[in-house]
Amino acid sequence: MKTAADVFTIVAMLGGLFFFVAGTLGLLRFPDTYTRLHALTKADNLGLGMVVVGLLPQAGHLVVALKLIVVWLLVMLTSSDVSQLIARAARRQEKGS
Amino acid sequence: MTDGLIADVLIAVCGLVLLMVAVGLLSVLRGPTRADRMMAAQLFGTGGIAALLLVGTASGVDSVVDVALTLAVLAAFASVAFVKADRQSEGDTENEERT
Amino acid sequence: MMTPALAGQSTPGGLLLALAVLLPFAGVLAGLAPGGRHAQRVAWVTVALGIGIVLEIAARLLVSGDSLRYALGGWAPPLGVMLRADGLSVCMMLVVAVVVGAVAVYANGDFGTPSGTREARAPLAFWLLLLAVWGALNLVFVSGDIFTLYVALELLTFAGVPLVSLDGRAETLQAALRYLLYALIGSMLYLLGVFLLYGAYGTLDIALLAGKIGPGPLAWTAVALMSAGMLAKTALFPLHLWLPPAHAGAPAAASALLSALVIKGSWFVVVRLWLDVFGGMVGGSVAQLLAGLGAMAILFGNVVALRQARLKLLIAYSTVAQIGYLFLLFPLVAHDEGARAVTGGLLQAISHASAKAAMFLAAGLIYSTLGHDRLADLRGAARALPMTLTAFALAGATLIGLPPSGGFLAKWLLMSAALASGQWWWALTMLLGGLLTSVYVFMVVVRAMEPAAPGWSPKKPVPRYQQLAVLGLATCSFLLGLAVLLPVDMAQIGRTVTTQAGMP
Amino acid sequence: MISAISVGIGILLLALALWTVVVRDTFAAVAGFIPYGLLLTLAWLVLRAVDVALTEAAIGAGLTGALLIRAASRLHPTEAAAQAETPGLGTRVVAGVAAAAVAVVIAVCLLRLPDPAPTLAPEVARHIEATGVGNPITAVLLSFRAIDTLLEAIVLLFGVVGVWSLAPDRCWGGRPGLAQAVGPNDILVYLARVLPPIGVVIGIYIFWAGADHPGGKFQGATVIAAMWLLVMMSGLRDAPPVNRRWLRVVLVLGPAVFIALGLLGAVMAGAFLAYPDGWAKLWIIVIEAALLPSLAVTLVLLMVGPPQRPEVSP
Amino acid sequence: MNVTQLFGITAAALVGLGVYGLIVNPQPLRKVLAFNLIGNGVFLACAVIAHRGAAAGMSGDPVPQALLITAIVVSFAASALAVGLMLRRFAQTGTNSLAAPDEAAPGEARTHAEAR
Repeated sequence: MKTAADVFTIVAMLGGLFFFVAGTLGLLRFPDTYTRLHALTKADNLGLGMVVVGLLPQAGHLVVALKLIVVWLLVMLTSSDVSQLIARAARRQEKGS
Repeated sequence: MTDGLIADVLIAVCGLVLLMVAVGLLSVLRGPTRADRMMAAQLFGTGGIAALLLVGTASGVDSVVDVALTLAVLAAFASVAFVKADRQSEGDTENEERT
Repeated sequence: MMTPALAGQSTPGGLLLALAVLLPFAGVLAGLAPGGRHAQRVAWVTVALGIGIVLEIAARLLVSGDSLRYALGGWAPPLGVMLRADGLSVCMMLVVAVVVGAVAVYANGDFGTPSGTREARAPLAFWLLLLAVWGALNLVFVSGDIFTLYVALELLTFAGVPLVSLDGRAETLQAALRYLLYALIGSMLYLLGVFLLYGAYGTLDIALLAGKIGPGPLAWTAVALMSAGMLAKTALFPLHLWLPPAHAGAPAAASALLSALVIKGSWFVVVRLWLDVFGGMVGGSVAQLLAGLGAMAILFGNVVALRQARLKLLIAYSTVAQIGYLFLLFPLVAHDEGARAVTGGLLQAISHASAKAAMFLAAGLIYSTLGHDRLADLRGAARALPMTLTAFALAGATLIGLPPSGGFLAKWLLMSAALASGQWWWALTMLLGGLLTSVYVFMVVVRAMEPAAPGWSPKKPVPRYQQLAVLGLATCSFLLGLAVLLPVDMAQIGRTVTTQAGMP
Repeated sequence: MISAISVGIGILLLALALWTVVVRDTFAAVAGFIPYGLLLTLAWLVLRAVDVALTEAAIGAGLTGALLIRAASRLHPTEAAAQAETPGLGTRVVAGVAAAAVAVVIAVCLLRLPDPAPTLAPEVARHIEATGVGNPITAVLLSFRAIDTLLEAIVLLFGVVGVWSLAPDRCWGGRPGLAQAVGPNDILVYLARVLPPIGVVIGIYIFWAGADHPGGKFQGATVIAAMWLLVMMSGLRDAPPVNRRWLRVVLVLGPAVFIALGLLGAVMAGAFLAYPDGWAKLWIIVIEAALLPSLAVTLVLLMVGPPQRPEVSP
Repeated sequence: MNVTQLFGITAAALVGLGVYGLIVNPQPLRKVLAFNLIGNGVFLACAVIAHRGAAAGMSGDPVPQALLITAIVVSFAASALAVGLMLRRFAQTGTNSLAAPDEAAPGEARTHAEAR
């Protein structure tokens, strides 16, 4: 039982890592602000999600597990909004220049 | 408290996530536009929280989730402050004093 | 040195120390909530009560002949925080109470809420900050814990900086910002020293630290960091750059508080550290260096003061010089005449506090009468404000060190300690400083005595009570030298033994 | 393993610190300061100072970052003039040598701290029972060294008085900060409607957890303050005018209750800031609960600055 | 090298960087930033000291940790006051330099203040 949970954690972690790597690659390789923003928000959120999922079996308490999920939902909610705000700022700066 | 092997895995993953965040930060901070730089807070809002959760869980600090919650809320706030500050310095007339 | 067992117990009347700190702060709260004219009334009640508390503390100290102590929350150090008041603390508290009282009387004229408005910015801020400065200083004097001292210093900074820019002119904002930056860096260096001491000795209590501390790189780094931080806050030469614009630009009542009192807070911390925490550890060349900076300050400050064109700047540079005297005591305490040097240094702080406050307030009255404070054109001031000019002259006599002023007694004690320990050069510096001071005090008085141009009339009538407040303060500073007639040396209460321990 | 991570955190911290010092553009410098604050949170966590990590996450990374970025934007026009004042190579070399010397001395001191380290942890453990709280840091902050906490709340209050004293005279009594006009469809408005309820719950939770677990009033109050500021930034609610009676009362409530209970302690328990036997935890919670709204309001007022718009009299 | 030594060195380096920034950056805002770096270095030093003091089943000495929380909050308030001073001065004069003395040009300053 314990091993199964641990294997699950490791697999999820590797998945999360994959997304973080992808996000960073996107940041490095994509040509403009919008696509970079896209890479960052999408991939890193998934990465965090996988990490959270992977940590769930390691959480000692149900409450801790629930809070972990809340953290993820919160980050999703805010980062989607903030990325929109940043995109608009980028567009305004383009217009301005 | 997580046992040895898993703790090591978590720490290793944390290190790699941090590395990714650091590389991303390098690219973001260089700019060229302000919008790029605003992503710095954003980047840490996700990657930083992941690293935080990993290192906290690995060392058996249950309250790390509370720190992550606080960080999630405040990182969003800081990001909004960034965008707002930028709007104001652009001299958006609608944001100026109304009196 | 007090034994740790004794040091951990409260003495009767110890609660008064907590009250002396909290009453002004409670006054800030009670003034801020209703605001407006109430702030001034609350300040008045607080000043009256506060003076009563300080007098009671002084009485208890004299009766018991030992320092007062109070363990806050009933927790003895090292876990808890101890308030302690020895002779030095109580003398400083007394002079602060007197100056705050006089400034409160004076400020009635300058910082009344104008009729027709419920609340105005500058008056509200002034009355709250007056109490804030007072509470913070009392805390500096009675804190027996080096971290609580840090908080006290920050309180003092937060109360002092807005006083500089109270009239909102751009140049005062710049001066306030500069002052703030110096003060913040100063406290940060101090804080690092606090942490190092805790890391090395595991306590923050001054008495316990004194018992544990020993020479070594950690302690030396800590004393260097803490002293450097405090020197920046006290504006000792060459870290004085922020002071003249800040003290000269503020409104007169605020200048008086800043120049007379606020800088004494960080100076007092240096005295506490060197005499009570680091005891015999520091001395010799480091003390010579500190006093050397003081001597430079005396010469530089006085010379620059001579070249000023504006009265308030002249007084501010005179503060730069007078700060120098305060640091001459350090190389002298380690000798047989150590107790005398400590009393002398304390007396210098006290007489400078009262004299400088009187001078700045007098300058404020001259300013509002003439409409300016250009030194070249002071004529008529003496005719219009005889009492004020007398006050200025008396305060000047104190700064010069003429008998029977407090300044005379202070300098006499310091000089005799210097000569007794063979360090004649400090005595020479003091004589030279007094000479230079007398030149500019004389210059101001003579110019003000010139008759006014025909047909000239005062820009603004000055109420009598303001003049009386200034004169009273100046008279206090001038007669302070009579303290020599007192049967006991109050400054040494609760600390004679400590000074002995400071000997090499 | 953990020390390998620490090396990474340390290097990244120093790299970001270097960035904020050397980069030309102030906006870019502050942009580096925010991830720097988040990274410090990680450092506190690795050093097992969870309460400090919470404080850093809330104040260091969040509020300070937002404060500085606003200032950087507004002061942008002064940038060019400041560049001209940049000191020459000579000064920079001297500064570098001085900074290096300071760093070396401090490093040597920190490496030569005595072993075993002196600590008050056993003292705290011995007496924590009497305070009724489970979190040793809360016990220190509200019982053993309660005076520091009281004075700190007063420092913040002085900060507000200081900031308010910077108002232009004609604006006295009016509202702080600039008016925020944001279109009703702006995504910011949406965020400002959704996030604050969640954030306030989190803030209160962190405050509540503080008695027995890491957390407490400062951290909770900061989260709540940030949410209020978010609502202001979105233009949903304006900042309150500084002459409002309720605002003043909330502002002084916390310290006033603290002092009042402290004095009551002097009567009932024999010392100022002492708590009567068996009542310690209740008193501590009452004090913290009174401080929470005061600190939140204080932090908001420090962030929004002095009143800048005269009140429009009805 | 263990965690406390590592962060001890980091703390010292942060203070050094802050001192350097404080001297070479003429802008007041950058000086406030540098002040924050020095502050963080000092706080990190304190956290190291707290970490070394782990005893009695606690993961660190709670006393320095409590002091740290106080100091962090105080230094935030200090930054806020500094920023307030800078912004007010900028609104009045359009400058933010510490070096140049302010010109007394009330008329001009007033119009600028009005415009803000």
